[in-house]
Amino acid sequence: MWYSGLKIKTFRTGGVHPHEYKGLTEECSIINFPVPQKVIIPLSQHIGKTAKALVKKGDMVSEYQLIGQKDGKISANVHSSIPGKVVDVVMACILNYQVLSVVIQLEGEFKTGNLKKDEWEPLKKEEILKRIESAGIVGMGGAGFPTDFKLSPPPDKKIDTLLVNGVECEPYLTSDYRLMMEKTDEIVEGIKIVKKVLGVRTVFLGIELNKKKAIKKFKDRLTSESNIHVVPLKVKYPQGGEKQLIKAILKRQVPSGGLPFDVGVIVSNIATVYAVREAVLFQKPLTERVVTVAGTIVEKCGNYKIRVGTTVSEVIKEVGIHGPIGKVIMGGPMMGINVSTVEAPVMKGTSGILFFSEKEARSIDYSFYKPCIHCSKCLEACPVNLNPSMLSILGEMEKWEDMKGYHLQDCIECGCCSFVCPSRRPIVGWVKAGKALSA
Amino acid sequence: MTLLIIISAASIGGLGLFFGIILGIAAKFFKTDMDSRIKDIEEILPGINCGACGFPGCSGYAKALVKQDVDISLCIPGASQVQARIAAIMGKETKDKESLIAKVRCVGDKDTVARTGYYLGVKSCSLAQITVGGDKACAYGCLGYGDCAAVCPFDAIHMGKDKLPHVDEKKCTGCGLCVKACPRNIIEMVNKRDYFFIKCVSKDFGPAVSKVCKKGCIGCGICARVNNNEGIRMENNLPVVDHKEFKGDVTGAQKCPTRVIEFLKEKWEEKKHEKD
Amino acid sequence: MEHYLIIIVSAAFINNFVLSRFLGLCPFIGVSKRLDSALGMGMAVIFVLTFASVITYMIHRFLLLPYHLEFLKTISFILVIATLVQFVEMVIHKTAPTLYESLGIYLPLITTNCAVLGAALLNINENYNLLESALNGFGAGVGFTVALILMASIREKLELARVPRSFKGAPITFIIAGILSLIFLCFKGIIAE
Amino acid sequence: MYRLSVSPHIHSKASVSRIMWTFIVALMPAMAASIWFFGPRALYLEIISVATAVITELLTGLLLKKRITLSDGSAVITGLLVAFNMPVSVPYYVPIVGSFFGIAIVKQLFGGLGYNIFNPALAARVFVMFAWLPEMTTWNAPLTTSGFSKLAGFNFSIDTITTATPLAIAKMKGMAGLLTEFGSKMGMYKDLFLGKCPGCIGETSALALLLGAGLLLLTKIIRWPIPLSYLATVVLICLLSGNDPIFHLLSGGLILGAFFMATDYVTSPMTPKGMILFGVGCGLVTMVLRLKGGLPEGVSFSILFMNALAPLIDRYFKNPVLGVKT
Amino acid sequence: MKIQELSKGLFKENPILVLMLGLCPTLAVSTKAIYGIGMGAAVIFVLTCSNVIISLIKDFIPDKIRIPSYIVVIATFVTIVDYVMKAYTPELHKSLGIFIPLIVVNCIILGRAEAFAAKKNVLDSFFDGIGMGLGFTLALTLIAVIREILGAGTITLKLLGYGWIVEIPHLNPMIVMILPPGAFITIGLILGFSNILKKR
Repeated sequence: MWYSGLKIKTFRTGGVHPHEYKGLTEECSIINFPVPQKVIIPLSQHIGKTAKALVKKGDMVSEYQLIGQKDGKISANVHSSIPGKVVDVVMACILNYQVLSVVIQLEGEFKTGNLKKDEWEPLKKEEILKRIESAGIVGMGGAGFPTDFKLSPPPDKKIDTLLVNGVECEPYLTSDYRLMMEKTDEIVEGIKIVKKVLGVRTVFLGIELNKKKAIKKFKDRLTSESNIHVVPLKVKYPQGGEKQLIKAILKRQVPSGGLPFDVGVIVSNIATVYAVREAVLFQKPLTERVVTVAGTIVEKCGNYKIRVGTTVSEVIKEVGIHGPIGKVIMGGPMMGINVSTVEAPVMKGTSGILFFSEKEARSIDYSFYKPCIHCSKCLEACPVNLNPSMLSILGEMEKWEDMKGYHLQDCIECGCCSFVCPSRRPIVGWVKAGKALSA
Repeated sequence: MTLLIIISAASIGGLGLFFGIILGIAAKFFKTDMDSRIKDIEEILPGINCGACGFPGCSGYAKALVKQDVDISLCIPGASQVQARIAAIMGKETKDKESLIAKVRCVGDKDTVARTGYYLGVKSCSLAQITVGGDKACAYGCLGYGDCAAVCPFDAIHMGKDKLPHVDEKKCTGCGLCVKACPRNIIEMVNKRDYFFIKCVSKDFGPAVSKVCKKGCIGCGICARVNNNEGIRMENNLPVVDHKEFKGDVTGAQKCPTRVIEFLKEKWEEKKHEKD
Repeated sequence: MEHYLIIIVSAAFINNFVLSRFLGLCPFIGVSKRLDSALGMGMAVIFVLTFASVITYMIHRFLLLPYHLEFLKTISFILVIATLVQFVEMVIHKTAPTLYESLGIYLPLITTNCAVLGAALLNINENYNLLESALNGFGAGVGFTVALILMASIREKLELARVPRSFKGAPITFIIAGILSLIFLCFKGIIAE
Repeated sequence: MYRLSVSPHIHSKASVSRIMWTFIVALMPAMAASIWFFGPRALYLEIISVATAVITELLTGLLLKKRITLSDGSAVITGLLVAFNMPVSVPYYVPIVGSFFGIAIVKQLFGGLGYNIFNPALAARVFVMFAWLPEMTTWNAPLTTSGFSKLAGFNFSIDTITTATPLAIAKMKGMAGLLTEFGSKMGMYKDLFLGKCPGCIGETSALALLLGAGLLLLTKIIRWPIPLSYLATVVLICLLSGNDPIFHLLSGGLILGAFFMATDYVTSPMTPKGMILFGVGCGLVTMVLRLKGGLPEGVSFSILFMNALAPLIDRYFKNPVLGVKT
Repeated sequence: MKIQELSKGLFKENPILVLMLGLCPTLAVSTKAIYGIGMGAAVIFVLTCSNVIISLIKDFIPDKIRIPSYIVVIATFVTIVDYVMKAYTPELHKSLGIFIPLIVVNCIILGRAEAFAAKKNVLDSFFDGIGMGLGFTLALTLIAVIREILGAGTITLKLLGYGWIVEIPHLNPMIVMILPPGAFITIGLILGFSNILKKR
């Protein structure tokens, strides 16, 4: 095999192998999603403070116009993704919590057809960071950490490595894979930009072995680059988690409660790197992203470049669904959030929209969980080596405070424990509740 | 025989004396000052360990009272009598704390507010709220899984057939555990003698409310306007009642288009009677 | 030497004070809710038992026997034990206040812990000498502690179990004790050889 | 109306009933061996025991107003294991009382499946053992090939010869006694391995038990640490004390205990380290009881004893959480 | 009024089933019905006498040394019972063994002294003692009968050659019931069921 000379790495503790379902969309090239009639743009699509609204009801906005101003250090700008009229600025239910959102009705024309391309090499580090900041880029893997903040670690932390996360370990999702296949050169350029900002020497690009074409493509492309290495990884969920990826590639252990920069590493997602390049070269704000739309009941499964704020109802209209929808999941099936309304919008961190049929949805019914039989399958599956069994039992008994003694805060909510649990216990639910209620 | 009696008495007496001396010396040697007040207070406290005071059980509160100088009015089930007795021990003055009861501020029963989906998870409001953001069309309304009823140590809250909690005012001691348990902050502690309540907490306005709930407060503000903001004023699309300023003009309440304002006539008359 | 070992093992496991002699059940049920307080209680009992065995032996040997006052043994023994317990209480209160708080009302309970008086009386019944009495007392204390710790760890786990409401607390504790006692029963044959 | 639930939204195929029914399948070879060697009465005992267990589970479930969980098969397992742990000649009320005790008191009173502290089948066995010691220690020699023809007839009566178990012989007469009983050493190993020796009906045939254990290990329903450390400890102690390790491995209920009862999820520790300690403890107590105890057999007691210690082990042997300094 | 003091010990405040006091002798001597009765009689005597004496002397005893004084009083009566039984029913005395002197530390007696006799008058204390003692005897005998039937297949009500032994036919006794495990399990189940009855 062509990659046989390489050492296939992975993280050691825990992990599961869910069925991949990537075949549904793996070969679907990225298609531009039609312009939606209406967008709902939440002003908080990131970790940290909600952006300050700059528009009010009745205002006219143009495409790429700043509508939410970054508020404080950990926060991000929000831009309009279509030109139009602000219909409302209202609290809306986004991913099951209430967020101040701007609703824009499509009106007027797209003025910004062609953006001017800059050269990035002459730009200074500060200038690059500023462009990233004003473009409102956040981590697009799901957590939504503001990228400009991530790329400027405290001076006492010495960063020596950049990890680019092309793992995409969640089943169904192929958006990063398609991006890697179709925008190889752009991503390499993006990596170089991030590398310059951080001033690191080595870059590792981690890709799982179920994306062999992408590994080969990058391998060929990067033969001339001596400092950017492609690292093939064994297929195992949750390898895309920051801490697991660092462990797999560098064998370094992020301390409990710490961040990757505590061990001299910055991890960045493929889609984020791509967005960084766009932001730096074209000064283009982050208003669209590639989203995998998949599911057995979806007629036109595929990878779509969708504008932020496009609602699920528009997506349903476009891709066509046959049969009743049982569940709509924003993100992957392991960690994605299940939405109750078709009015939920695509956000900067939405990597996939999955539609489950009624039958698929009903196969997971956590209201009929059984008692824990202490089979210790969850202990084996946990990538953090926690005791999910105890956490679930304490959660069941509503002893939220006691959960802290079992390292509740270290749980990454990857769902491996619930996935393997023969009693089908909603362990992640109790952990989430514990985190919220024990504070 | 007499000798035996004397010997027995002497030995027991001698032993007693000997051990008494040892203990006396030991008591001097290992002297610790144990505050007898802790024990006294523990006896006064109701001993149901409800935790409303924020300390681990009644003994925890007793200890904290003596050692950390905390507020003496924290024991809600014990109410003013306990407070007075603690005050007597601690040499503090009693603060007059009016007795409270829990009030559920939602009218969105199962026929009024639709569910947005079939929630497949642990039947608990807080888990439903935290994991799927609740499964009711109204983002403010009662989820109806009964966390408040489950947490009540006095059996004072019951889930009705309408899937709303109902408070038994006779049993409620105002401990406030239900307030903490409710993930949507629908339950409020109110003065036992209050007579005017807004039974909705939706901060939405107008059509946003009526779309999901026919009975909820639409934030029209008629009540406040009719009363000239005396006793009722609007805040975040919700009327706020101030019982001190309220002059007894109930027309505002009667004008409410959704009849979400509850007015307890007996209690009002009782209070008016008292004032006169 | 082996003789003395057998006394300890016998008192601790084979004729476990709690599980086969039924001595010291009140604190066994009362203090076995939490493991750390069980440990503290166990240590206190070991200490009291050993010393009480020695002192009661001496009183019996040098005071009651010479003057034919055997009928005073119950009274005098209980006096000794009461004193000793009060003494230990003072020491723990001074040196380890947190332990004292968690043991709470159970420290004075050692006085009325029949394990202590029982060990003293058994020593007399078995005609043990001074060393044997001390070892028997020590072994009994160890046995009590072992049973207490096992029970406490099981009960802590049982806190999180859905035991039927009527059986929570003492009833289920007795049933656990029954099963533990079944297990200890099988040690019976070991010394017989 | 969509369905709403917390993540993950997909699930592996694992389920409690799948585990339990696989476990029952794994017990089938041993059941077949029990009927082969001890005749239809063994089957009757098993049926009675399982029926009592299932009925007790149902009734107690109704009384305690629990969700009835018969379909998960755990009661069937308990019933089967109770029967497996009895000599073929016991009166029928023994498995009935045993199964009732195991399910009603040791399992349901502690909260039912997942909450019991002690293995119900083992506790039941020990209970009836002390209740009816003579009946529980009367052993019958297995049927010869010719005697097996009686399988067809329902009027099977206990007229086979009463003997002692290999362990009892070893205890009383030593190795020499065993050799006179079985002829040669290899013959003894062969008989013990196949199960042609007196003993509890389900424990004699190491071959059948190992077949089942292989299935459980392959399907990852049980894990290596407990059985391996258990057997290894037994072998080690045998070697140190100058006993025949193969004899001790094959005789008594060791294989049954190590693979099917010590590995019980609910009553054994959860972490690998804890499991190893648990197995070592089982092996230690087993050998102390076999070599020094008053009763010839020690597997049930040792596992039950370690069950009592499991909460302590779980408390002190936790997995090191990644990133947390200890 | 007095009836109430007498009857409460039987059921509502039964020392074993409700207050859970004095469990050690309950478990240890409940192997034969007659042992239960014998132990019960001894406890009734000690409890009643010490209750009366303590309620008589309660006003003269300084608070600090009240517990030691109570113990001395109780120990005296226990010694009397011990010697009386040794003289008249040596067989029973031998079977009950050290549990006779251990009545001293039986929580019922000290508990009643502290909780009742030290506060109430002589007559009330007397009836309380008898009531509580009877309740103790009743529960103890109940447990003993259950254990003896299941564990030995008999009911022994024979003392000093008088009385009779009932044998239950067609019962293969479970020896374990008269061994310690049987005692623990029986009392556990009885306490559980009495809790169920209490709730009703």
